[in-house]
Amino acid sequence: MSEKALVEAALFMSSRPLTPEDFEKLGVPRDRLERILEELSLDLESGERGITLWKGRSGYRLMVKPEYAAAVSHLAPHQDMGKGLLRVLALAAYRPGITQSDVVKIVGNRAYEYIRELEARGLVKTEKKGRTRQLFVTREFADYFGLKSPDEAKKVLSDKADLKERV
Amino acid sequence: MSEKALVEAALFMSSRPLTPEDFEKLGVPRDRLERILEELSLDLESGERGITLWKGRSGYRLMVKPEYAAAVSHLAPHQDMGKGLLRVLALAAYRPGITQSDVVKIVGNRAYEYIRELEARGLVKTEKKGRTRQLFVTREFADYFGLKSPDEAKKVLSDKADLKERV
Amino acid sequence: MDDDKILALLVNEPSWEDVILKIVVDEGMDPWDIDICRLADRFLEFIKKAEEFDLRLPARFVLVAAILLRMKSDAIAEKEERILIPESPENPEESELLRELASIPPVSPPVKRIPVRTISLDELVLALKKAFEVKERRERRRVRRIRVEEVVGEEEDITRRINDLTERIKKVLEELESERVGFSRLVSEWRREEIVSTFLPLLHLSQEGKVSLEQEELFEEIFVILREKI
Repeated sequence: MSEKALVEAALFMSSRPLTPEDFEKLGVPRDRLERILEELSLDLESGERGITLWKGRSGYRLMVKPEYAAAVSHLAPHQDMGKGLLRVLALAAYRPGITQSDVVKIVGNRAYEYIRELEARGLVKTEKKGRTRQLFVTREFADYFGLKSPDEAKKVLSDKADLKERV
Repeated sequence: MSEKALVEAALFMSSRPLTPEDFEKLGVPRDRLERILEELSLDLESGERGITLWKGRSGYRLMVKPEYAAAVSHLAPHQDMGKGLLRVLALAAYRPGITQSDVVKIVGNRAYEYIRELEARGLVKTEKKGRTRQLFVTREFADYFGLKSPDEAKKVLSDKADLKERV
Repeated sequence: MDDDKILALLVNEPSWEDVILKIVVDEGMDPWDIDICRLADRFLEFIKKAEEFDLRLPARFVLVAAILLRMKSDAIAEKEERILIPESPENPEESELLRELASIPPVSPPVKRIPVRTISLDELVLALKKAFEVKERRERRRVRRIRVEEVVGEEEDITRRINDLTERIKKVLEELESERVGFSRLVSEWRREEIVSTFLPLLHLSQEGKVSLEQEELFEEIFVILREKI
């Protein structure tokens, strides 16, 4: 049994991100885990590999490299995010600093839940602003979509969406 | 873009075995596919890898290596079939050719819905017999349960309960 | 005993999902221990005393109470889930066979990884467009609602709607060659208005005992079964 193989098997099997505690329960202590994940991540960097190791606030997960996602995503029946979640994420990316109350106006009351979930996943962070909160997409968001930085999201979305400024 | 990476991404993303036709649709022709899959399979043989390439009659898929499966199976607790579906499957596996009306007598009215869903998933096929229909498990059923052929279906049941005793 | 706590949750939590979550997970209450009748009385008192009347609150109460009731009945159903095959004296062999088959346990599925589709940038773009569309629709609806309120005065002919629905159920059942049909198949377009205007006459049919309704999982499909030839 190899610890590296075990880590890979666990990441492959799980559909949610795995935390260091998860790996500890599998018998891989933290000090060795870090090195293993680094190695794994390096292996995956090769141009011959189609998957990548994503690290977010909620943990580690394997995912298809963004450049291959569009070609193969029709093969998986389950989507990573529901419609509501996705809408809130899109708004935060398109309008960095959008207030929570504006999101609620657009998406409806469930927005609060969505924001909480996106924060837990590490894709969005909120900052206090007066009586409400502002939303921003994170570094992990950029990694997820294969962007260089969170700021790039706004540009890509406005180019692609061709929206009149409606917010 | 690398064809090998694309093949890996597709296998990683898919919830069902992939056929050469599937890869062709992704733009990987058969003559090159074989070599790629061979390479991939060799890569995975290393003791440092936790997954393996499985080849069944319905195609190729990635699986956790059997020696790691027990350790990580709790990470995929999500069952995509309810008890009703599993019960109907058990009946079709235990008694190939069981009639729809007998299934209804045992499982109740919902059986129709279950049978339709199992047919849609390709796990069960029905054939007309007089005024009712007979149920059989399919090759996809065998693949899903890691069996060589549908004839082995009873294997899925036999170690679970000693049925003879209960009759 | 915990009625006050539940009432407070009902009023203060942002969504009904949170209410249920807090009741069951955070407070660790067993749905069995909640007296829904008593809770309803307390809620009525509370509403009468409240200075402002928020229409969403009673709606949420009804929903939460229904879910609690469902949890209770699921608990009972689980205990009684045993298939009984009646003895049939004319055909002992058949009932013997059926009993044997009924004793087969469900197969246990192999451990299966569930791959999830990661979201692509294009999907994110679509979601953004959708968000704006929905916003605009909501604004239009607000205007329309005022108009609807004027119209609703001329009572809509519910009898006609019930008859239409009955016809539709019969037709779909024939097409399906089945004894039951999912509610979603009866709704021509999956929009809120359409759903409500199909569901209302369905409730009438159920009340009259002409159909029975089954829902296996909460929030999942509701199945309609015709109870008599109509």
